[in-house]
Amino acid sequence: MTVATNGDHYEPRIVGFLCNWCSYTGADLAGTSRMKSAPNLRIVRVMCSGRVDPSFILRAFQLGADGVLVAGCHPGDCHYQEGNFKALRRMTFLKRLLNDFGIDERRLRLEWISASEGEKFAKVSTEFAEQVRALGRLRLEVPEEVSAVEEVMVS
Amino acid sequence: MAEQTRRRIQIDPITRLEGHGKIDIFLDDQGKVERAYFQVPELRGFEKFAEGRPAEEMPQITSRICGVCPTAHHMASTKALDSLYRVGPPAAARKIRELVYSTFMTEDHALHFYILGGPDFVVGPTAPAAERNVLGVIGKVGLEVGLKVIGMRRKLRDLITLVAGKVIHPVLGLPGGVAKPIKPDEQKLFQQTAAEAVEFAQFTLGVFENVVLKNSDYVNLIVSDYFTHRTYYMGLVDKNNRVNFYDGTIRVVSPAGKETANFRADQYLDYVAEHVEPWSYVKFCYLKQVGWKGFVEGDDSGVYCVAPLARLNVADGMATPLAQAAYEQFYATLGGKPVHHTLANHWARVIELLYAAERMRELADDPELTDPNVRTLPTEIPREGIGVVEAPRGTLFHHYQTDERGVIKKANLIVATQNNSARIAMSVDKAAKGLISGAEVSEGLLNMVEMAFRAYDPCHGCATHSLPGSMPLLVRVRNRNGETLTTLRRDSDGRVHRD
Amino acid sequence: MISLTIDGIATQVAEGTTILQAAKLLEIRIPTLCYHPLLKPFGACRVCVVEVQRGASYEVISACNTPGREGMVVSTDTARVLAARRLVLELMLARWPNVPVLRQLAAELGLEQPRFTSTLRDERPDACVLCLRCVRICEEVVGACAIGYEDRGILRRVVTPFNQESEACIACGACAHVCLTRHIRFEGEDYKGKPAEFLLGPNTAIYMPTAQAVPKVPSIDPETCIHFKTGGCQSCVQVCEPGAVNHKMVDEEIELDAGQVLVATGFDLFDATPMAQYGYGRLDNIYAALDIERMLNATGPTGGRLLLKNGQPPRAVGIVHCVGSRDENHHRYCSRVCCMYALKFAHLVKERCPQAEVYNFYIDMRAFGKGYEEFYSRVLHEGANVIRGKVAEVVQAGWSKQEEGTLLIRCEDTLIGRFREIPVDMVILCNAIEPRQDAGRVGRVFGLSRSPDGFFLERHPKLDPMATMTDGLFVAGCAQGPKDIPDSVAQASGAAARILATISKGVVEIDPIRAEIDEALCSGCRTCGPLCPYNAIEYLEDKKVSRVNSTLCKGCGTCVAACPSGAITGYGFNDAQINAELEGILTL
Amino acid sequence: MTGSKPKVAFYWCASCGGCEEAVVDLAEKILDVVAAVDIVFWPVALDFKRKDVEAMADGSIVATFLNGAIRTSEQEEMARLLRRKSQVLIAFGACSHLGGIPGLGNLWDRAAIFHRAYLESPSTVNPEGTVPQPNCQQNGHSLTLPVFFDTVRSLDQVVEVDYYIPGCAPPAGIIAKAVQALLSGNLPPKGSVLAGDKALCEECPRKDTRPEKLTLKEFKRPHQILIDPEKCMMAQGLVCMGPATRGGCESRCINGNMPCTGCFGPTDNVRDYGGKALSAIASIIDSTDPAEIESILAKIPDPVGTLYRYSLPASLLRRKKVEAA
Repeated sequence: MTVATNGDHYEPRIVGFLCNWCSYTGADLAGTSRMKSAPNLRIVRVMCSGRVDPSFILRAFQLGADGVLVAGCHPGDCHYQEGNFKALRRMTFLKRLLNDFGIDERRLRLEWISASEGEKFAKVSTEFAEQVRALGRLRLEVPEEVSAVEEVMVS
Repeated sequence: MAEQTRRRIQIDPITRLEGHGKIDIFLDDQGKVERAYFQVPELRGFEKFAEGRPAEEMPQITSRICGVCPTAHHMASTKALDSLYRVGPPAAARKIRELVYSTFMTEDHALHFYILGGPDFVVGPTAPAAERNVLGVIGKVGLEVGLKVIGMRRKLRDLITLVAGKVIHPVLGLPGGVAKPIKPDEQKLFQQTAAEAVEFAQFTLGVFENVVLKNSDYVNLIVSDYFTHRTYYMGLVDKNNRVNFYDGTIRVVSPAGKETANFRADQYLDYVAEHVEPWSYVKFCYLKQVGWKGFVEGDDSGVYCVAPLARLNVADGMATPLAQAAYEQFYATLGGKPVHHTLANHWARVIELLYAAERMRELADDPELTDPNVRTLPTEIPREGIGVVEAPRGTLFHHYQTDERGVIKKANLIVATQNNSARIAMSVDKAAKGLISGAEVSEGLLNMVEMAFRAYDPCHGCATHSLPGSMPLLVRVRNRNGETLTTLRRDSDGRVHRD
Repeated sequence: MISLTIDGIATQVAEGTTILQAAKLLEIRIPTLCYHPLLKPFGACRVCVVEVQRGASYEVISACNTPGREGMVVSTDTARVLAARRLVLELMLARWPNVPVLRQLAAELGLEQPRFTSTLRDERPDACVLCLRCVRICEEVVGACAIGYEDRGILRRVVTPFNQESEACIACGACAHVCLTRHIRFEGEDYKGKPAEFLLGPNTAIYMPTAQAVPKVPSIDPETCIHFKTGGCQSCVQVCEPGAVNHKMVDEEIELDAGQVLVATGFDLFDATPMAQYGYGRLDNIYAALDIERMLNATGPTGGRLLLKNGQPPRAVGIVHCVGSRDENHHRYCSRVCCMYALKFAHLVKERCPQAEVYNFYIDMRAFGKGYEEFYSRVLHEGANVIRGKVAEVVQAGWSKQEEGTLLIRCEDTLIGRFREIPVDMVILCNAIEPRQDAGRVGRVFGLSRSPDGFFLERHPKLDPMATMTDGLFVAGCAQGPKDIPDSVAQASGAAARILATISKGVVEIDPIRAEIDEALCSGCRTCGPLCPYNAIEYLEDKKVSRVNSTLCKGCGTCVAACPSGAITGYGFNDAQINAELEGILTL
Repeated sequence: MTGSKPKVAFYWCASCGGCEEAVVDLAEKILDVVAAVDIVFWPVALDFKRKDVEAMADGSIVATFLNGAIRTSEQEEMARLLRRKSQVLIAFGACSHLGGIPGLGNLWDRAAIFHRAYLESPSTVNPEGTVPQPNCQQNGHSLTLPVFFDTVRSLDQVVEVDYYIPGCAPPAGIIAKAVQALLSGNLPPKGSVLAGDKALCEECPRKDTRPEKLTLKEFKRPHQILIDPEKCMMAQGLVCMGPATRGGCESRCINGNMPCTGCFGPTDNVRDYGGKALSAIASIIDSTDPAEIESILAKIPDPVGTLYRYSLPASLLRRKKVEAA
């Protein structure tokens, strides 16, 4: 995918962590049902949204993701009983941390998508892509300052 | 062009400054010093990144300003929290704080006398640099004394560790108290060590008298004009106007020695102001009411001085008997108050060492010290808090504003040495002007120039790092274009080469 | 045992056996009136008298309440006995000339007219003959003691206490049941034999749940059973030879440890009421599929006859397919079974009321499966009309007298491309199959996910149609999706086989996706402990580290994500793998 | 000091001097160290000794202990020079290991920090709005200052680092061990942190007082409660970074009856200290209601400062997003 460097138009890069039992199956359903959804989502399958270590999300942003979607089973439907609640707690905290890092918390989205909600999956991923597009490209490069060094290398 | 003939000397770096100090000396055509600049090339910006931190973390965060006197920042910050939450520590907690603080002052002053500043005198200003360090001191006063010094320091620091968790960056202070009480057996340790400390301080004073005061050269050096400035002095005093490190009001005396101000910490903004120069990262403090007149001395210039000499100058005496005696001898010898000789700081410091040890002993013997009640839980909504202590290197202000959750919105810090920065710059300038002429730069000159600031035990953001003497120094005499005319280099082993 | 002789036949009977019982055993009939096998002998009517030889002399005594004695010699039909019986009946007839039982018995004894008349003559055929079986059963069996008698001798009368409506009466009908003359009647009697749906609850205490109940055993309705009201009766116990009746049984919750579960919770039938246009529940003679199934059932309310509300057979019947199925507003899926049972209805209607017209309104005729298509053509040959088109609405016709009660089905016949109105007098709606309304709750209990249509989701629609996402949990039948009986049976058998396979193997294979704690790195902070939904993480007090029990661990990875010192590895999804994945997808 | 002994250098960048003190705190042992090695530089004068250093053959220094983060151009240059000249470069202390507390400066940039320090601070009187300049003319004299970077970096973000000595400041025990290893020459694999690899709980004196299944409905701040001197900090509702922090510090803060703030940084298996700590802390929240979870977490007022007190520059994101100018 090409990423336009100018801020106004670009294709957002979005990472989706989907739980194996609900959301991933939901995504599968969306696919088998030939539903249209934004192509921006790059999916990482995990057994449970509870497996999503906030570090993965930080890593994704660091690697140039413009948005991260974490999707798990609906509350009460978790294949592992309550992994999705752990995800909820972590994401809630992580959003505050992202704010501290100057990253708009809307770039991280937590959704409950069940195996039957292919439509919801399509809807969410498209919506989210639009939202991230609207938020613009996330630039986290640490400014390269070495050049400055030479200039002050007066003995 | 005429410029070409003008020259420039760069002493870079000088030690015992945050980042490292840097001196640029500009000479005119006659080789006379036009102006010497004293630069501090680093800033870390604690004032900024304190913002957003929970106030109760500040004693630990701000102590990272300085690993040599973390306890000073820790205490100033803790006191700022008391005022922030408008809560006072229980009696025991207050005593524990001051006890720890006195222990720290004892340790830190001893450190400077034997390891940092002292060597200049104990070993001698003109002695080869290789000997002018703690090892040299040991050589001079004997190994067992050296071990005694190191041992004393260790004991004192172990005591701080015992109460404050860590000696480098303690975790003792909380708004309205301290993290944990002192146990009876711990008090015993304090009592023993305090007694030793007093004995040690007296011994140190003795060393100073024998080595320095008995040597007229040294005394002349101390009182020489190179090292003298008539400025204002500032320091913390108790209600009897006695020197106090932990608490009290801030007193200011004029070059003539008369009180011009005596204010509470929370009034500091009315009295203290900072001036910015484009060529140094350090700000220059001055007395607001007198105003900034540049790097000049005298009653009309707001430039003032802090740290041991200043503290003695502003006080009417010491709160403990032995120190008081020494205090009187000090002024008797140096011809009455105030003393303007920068190098007298060394002597003043030893007197303070004695006071600190005595105060430590008083507190260690206090029966109330082991009271388990060491916390008053804050109940007020926090808004603004200001705390002050006397750091070894001078008056230290911490000033926080928070939101109602107690999260820092604004922080302002006036660090000990910063108060002195203007006068240090002047000292360097004066020493340079007085000592340097032409391209000929002698090794003695270099040390003289060093001594001009070392006496302050300067510590911008308090970074004093080195075993002295092993300090290599380079002086280049160059023209404006930076072409080197002469280079004088002194290696860490003290030998001087001319390329 | 004692031995005695009756009418010359020597026999042996148990101690205490009455002559009457002994005679019954020898199949010698002795007439009775006040006697009832469930009641204590009363000896009131004296109809059962017999002659007993006493040495040289003879004695006439009642057989119902005289126990047999050793060596006793009994005759039941001597002239003296018959004379005695005739006299008894003569006296009774004098008072109650028209009571059938008396007249019949009299006839047997060759008695036409009594010689006497009674001052208390009662001509009613259902007059009370004072056998007092009612009073005795109410006391002895029912234990309610709701009725008794007053006065004595010929003035004796059966009454409720103080002639008031009795509080003690439980309306069990026992008194009416034993009444010789139907002098006492039970109001509920008229309902006897009426189908269940016309009564509130079963009409007898012991009943069959349904006509085709499996297993076919009756059960006791505590609401109706006398025993549960009075603690008495238990007549059923006395008469049930295998002793199968047990009043002590109570409902109990049984907990079973099951390693595997087959969820076959079935379906709900779509309720057509909201589809106002079809008038179900609003207009007469409009039935849902199951209503008709019941009506056509031989044990049903009409004994299997197809009848209109007015009791007449229908002249025209409309059968509407896809009610709630293949319908944007209700269920988008096809319920799969309707077409075939609709055709079956057409067939049955033709069979039960040959003269009736049958119309099937269908969208597409889905006669999938073995022999179905053949059945379809057979029904066509039987003369059923099939109209391709969805029914728009069903309305009351009735604007003229003779059309009263008839219905109009409005629809578009898509084959001839015309709008049609078809008059019928009965409409059968083929309601959709839909998930049970509590499927969500059941799903949550078992951790089953559901497909968009709300039925339980199989692991794979083609390759694994009976297993679910959860090991050891299977689905079958309409719980998994609409299907007919053969399919359900096939799926269920398959699931059962899968379950048995695991059982017989005796070992369970677990996914390699698991968490493992490296004891060399675990600091024993116990962050992971409370996170594990399976309690698979134990803290080893001796080593002061935590450990994952790999058989309990299901590999969700929650602990892996939480372990603050990275001491837990999630096999299959470890940090390195996921990070590599991230780098992969983000370096495009 | 004869050249025969192994040459050792100490240098410091953006640091407080605590690391130096820590070395001096070897106390009596310091003399042995001084005797065993030839301290060619003690943290001061490397800049102007560059010529000498350059004159030295690359790698002629056996080991350099470098503390402090990289905040200015000069520090970066020093780090590079030293790397070149040293066989072994050791990041000494939290600042060079992880960025340290000065690394919190990465929540802002030079402009913001200067603005606060030189223009905005209430005690500053600066009508002309002067701020320090890398190059400036002062009545005809041109003066230079090192460039102050927008971003603080840990040492290994500037040069390759061989070993790390963690801690703010490193405890004497760990330093002594490291020096021992260095002198004896039996060193662990390159890139190791010269301390244990188990989290602090392992050695925590309060370890046994932590409930086996601890979940929290409320977080407390140290000033809000009377801290029980025996009981697990987490069990008291305090945010203690111990579970996420490498041990080896002798539980100094815990012994001071205050929770761990994480100066030793993460264990080897953890890439992002704060992320992991966040995960662990959030996981034990005892609620499933989003609103309640929010309010429970609100009791932790400063996520980034709590989770990355010493390791912001070493974190995955390293600094606050730079707003496009």
